[in-house]
Amino acid sequence: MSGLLHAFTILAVSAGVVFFIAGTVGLVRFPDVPTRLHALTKADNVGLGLVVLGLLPYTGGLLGALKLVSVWLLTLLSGAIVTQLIARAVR
Amino acid sequence: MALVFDIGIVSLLIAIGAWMIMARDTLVAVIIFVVYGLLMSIAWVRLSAVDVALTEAAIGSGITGMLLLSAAARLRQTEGAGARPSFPVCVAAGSLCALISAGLAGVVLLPADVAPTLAPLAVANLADTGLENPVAGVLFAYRALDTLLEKVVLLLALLGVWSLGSDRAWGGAPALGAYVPPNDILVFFAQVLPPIGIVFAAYMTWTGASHPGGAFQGGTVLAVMWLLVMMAGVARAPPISSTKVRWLLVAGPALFLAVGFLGFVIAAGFLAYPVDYAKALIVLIEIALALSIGVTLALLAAGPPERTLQP
Amino acid sequence: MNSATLFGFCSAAIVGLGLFGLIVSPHPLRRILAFNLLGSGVFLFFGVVARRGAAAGLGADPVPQALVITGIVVAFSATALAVALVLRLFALTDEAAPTSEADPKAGAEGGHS
Amino acid sequence: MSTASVATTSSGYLLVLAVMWPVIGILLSFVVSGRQIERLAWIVLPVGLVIAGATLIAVTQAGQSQIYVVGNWAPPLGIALRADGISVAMMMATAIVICVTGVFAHGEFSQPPGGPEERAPVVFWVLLFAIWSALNALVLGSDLFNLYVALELLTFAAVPLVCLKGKKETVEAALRYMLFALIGSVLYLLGAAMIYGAYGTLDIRLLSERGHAEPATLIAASLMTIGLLAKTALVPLHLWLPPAHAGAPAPGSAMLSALVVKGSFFVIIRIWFDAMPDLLSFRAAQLLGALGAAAILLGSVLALRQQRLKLLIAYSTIAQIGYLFFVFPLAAGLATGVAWSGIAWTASWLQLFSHAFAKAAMFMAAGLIAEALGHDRIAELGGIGRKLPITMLAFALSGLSLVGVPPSGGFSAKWLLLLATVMEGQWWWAVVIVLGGLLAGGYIFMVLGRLLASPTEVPALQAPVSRWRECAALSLAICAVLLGIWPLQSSDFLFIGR
Amino acid sequence: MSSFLLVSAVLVLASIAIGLVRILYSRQAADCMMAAQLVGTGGIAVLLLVAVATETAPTGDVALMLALLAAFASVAFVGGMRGTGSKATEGADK
Repeated sequence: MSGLLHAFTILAVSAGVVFFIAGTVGLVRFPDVPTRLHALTKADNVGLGLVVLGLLPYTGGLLGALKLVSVWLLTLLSGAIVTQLIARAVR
Repeated sequence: MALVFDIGIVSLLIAIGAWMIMARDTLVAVIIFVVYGLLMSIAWVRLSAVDVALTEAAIGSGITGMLLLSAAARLRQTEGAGARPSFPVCVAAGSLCALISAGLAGVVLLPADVAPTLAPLAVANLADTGLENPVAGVLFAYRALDTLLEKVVLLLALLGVWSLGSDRAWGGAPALGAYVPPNDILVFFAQVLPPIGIVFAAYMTWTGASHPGGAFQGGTVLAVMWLLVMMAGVARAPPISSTKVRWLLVAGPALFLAVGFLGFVIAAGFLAYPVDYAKALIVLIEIALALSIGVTLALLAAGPPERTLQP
Repeated sequence: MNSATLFGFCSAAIVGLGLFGLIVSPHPLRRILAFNLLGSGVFLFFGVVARRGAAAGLGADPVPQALVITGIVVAFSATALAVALVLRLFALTDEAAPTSEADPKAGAEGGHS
Repeated sequence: MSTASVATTSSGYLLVLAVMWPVIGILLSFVVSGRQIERLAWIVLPVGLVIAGATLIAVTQAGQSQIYVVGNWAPPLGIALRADGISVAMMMATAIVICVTGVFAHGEFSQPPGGPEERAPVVFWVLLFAIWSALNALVLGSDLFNLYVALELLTFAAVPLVCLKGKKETVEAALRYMLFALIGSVLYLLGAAMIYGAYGTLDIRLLSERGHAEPATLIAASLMTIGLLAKTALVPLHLWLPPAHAGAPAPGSAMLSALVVKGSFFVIIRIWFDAMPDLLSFRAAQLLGALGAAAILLGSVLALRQQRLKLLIAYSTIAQIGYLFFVFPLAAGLATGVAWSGIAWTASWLQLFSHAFAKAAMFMAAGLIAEALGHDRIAELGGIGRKLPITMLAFALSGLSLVGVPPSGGFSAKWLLLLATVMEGQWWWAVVIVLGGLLAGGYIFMVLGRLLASPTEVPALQAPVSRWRECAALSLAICAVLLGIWPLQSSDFLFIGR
Repeated sequence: MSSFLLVSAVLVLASIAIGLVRILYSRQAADCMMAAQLVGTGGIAVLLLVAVATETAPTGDVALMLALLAAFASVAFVGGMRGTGSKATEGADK
């Protein structure tokens, strides 16, 4: 069981890290602000989600897990808002 | 591996700090400051100071960042005011600062054989305060006088900010958010986030007695939520002459002071707590302080009164 | 080299940077920014002291931590007051400039001496 | 760890009251409406004066320091307040200056009856309470971080006072003052962090037992001192002072010049004489003395060249602060019991108090003159002294004390300082003291000459000057003179607690 | 396990650093605001990874605080930019 959980964590976190790196690549390569915004926020939010998912077994209790999930949800919300705000400000 | 991580974060902090000082555009420098604050709270976690990490996240990058960002945006036109000193002056200043840094690094390298600490003493006395978070114990019991005086400092700073309004605007409201055209996304955000924030602030204040957190962090979250509501134009900034605002401002420090004087009667003296009720009293003080801190910080960030209100 | 020493060097560098910024920055807002950087370097130094004082089952000495929390709040109030001063200064400079419309309050304020 | 060594003494509660009583005034000021604040002041001021007097009596009668261990948590974990001889002397001088300033400000910062709350009166009275509380906390504090909070309280009370008039120049001066003060407190804090890292305590008493002269301690003490010098405006960190002190309203200038700069000076004394007495080497003491000497000469020469009365007085403050720093080379032997050090010690405190009274009186007199004339250009003061004899008398008496003409507190102070230089064999300070006196004579008599001149037409008064306010200024000037004829034996209490 | 998590944290940190360098070359303030967003999201991930890896005190609250306030700076930024746009109306009393 523990081995399975470990494998799950490694898989999820690695995938998360890959998304973060992808987001950065997008930031470096894309030509203008809106496209860079796309690359950044989407990839990073998925990355964070995967990291959170991978760390869930280590939170030690329901409350900790709940906190972790709400961290992700809050980041999603603020990410969406900020993307909209910046995109409008640039336009 | 942990050391590699620390080296990474330290070099990022230094690089960002240098970039902040060198950046041409003030607005950019301020945004970098926000980034710096975010990284700094990770550094505090690495130093096992979670209470400080929370404070840094809330005040250091959150509300200070907002304050400086709006100021930088308002001062965009004044950008070339004053010239950088000439190159030789910069070099001289640079060498002086490098010397100070080197001296400080030397002090870091010369630690005592056994680093002095008050941690055992703080933990040993914690039972008398009824608290489980030693940092809260220091803030609200051992060094309560500092905390109380610091509340007065906050109030004075607010009065100082208010005093910078014009004579005519005294008693009016800060202009924050008064001229914002409606923006549906911002309004949506300012309606969704504050309930979550208020719950979190209450949790922070409540949990502070036993876990990292407390009135400072909770109060700052409250302040940020209120500022968000004001900036989105959902609610107006209140006039500074409002009786409700004034009472909220002093409620925390006044309760703190009252409990302090009560200590003369029911405990061993000023700012001492009776052992049985210590925790209850401290939590009560923290709740009142969180409210007062929230209002004070928000009004500090909102700036001096600019709009005179029609009676 | 342990991580506390590493952060100690970091605080030394940041203090130097902050001081440098305070001396050479032309714009008052940048000086306030540099002051905040300097302050955070000093707080970090407290953090290093706290970390080295880890004992009694705590990861860090709680006393310097509490001092830093107090310090951060005081630094914020200082920043707020200084920013308000800068904004007021530039507002008054704008008023003094002949192009902008004059504000009637300017005359009313000379009463006290 | 020795935790049982300090305990609250019988009159210790007075120390808590001294710090917290003005705080109660601040909190109440926020919730009562404008007109009530001044009434509040009429309660806060006399009671505060009584508290200061009671503390003075308690300490002198006990013949030893009074201590209050806050919350019954003994240092190093907790904070103690401690009142020794110099603390109570400072407290008393502060109380007198603040109360007289309150009387003086009565006419200037009153709410008009019936109208809405006004900005300047509300802000002024709260700042007055805050300065008082901060100064009491500074002189009673015996914990380096507690002193930091008190220093910040003082800064936050002083800065808005500078720009209370709201003019552009005063806002500029306030901003400059603020930046200097902020750098000062950050450096101080850095030093405090180093001290805690080295000794695990911030309590001054414990530090004097544990501390030893080592490089890290010296760096820490130097950083703290540089920070505090910036707040005290010792040359070369004086640039902020003249515009700030000259720009504030007269009662504000009186408090800033008489009291606020002394607060940070007091902390310097605490560091070098109380916290780390072995650290004060001959070289360090000479360096501080040399900076003081430079301040005396530079400040006096610049004062001579001023065209505006308030600026002249502000530059004179820079010079007079310089004398205070002679305490380091001349009283350095205090801890080891060198007899002559005691003379210099008494002289320095005498200088501090007589300057506090004289400078407050002088700023008040200058404020009245500026109000009466509508300006304070020295060249156009001609003959105003004949219209305002009491104000002129206040100015003259305080001026004599600054110059050091007998009988006055300033004379006793400078005379004793000269005596100490001779006894210590450090004659070079004597040259500066005499030269500083001559220069002070120059700028004071320059102004007095203008005030007394009999021009063909005496300038008309722009505004009536209240007799009460003139008497307030005069009373402080008389205090400065009285210090000179006070028997010196009674100044033994300055040594209580050391 | 802990070293794997730490390696991941270092990688995320590195990607943040590269993103910051990219923004260094941009002159637009909006790009910098994106940097704040990048560090916000990435920083939270780093924080969670490191906390679990080194078994330090529960840091979920710090992550929550960062997540809660992450957008605040951007709001201030956008609000500030707009505020300057409508500067003309600012002097008028309401």
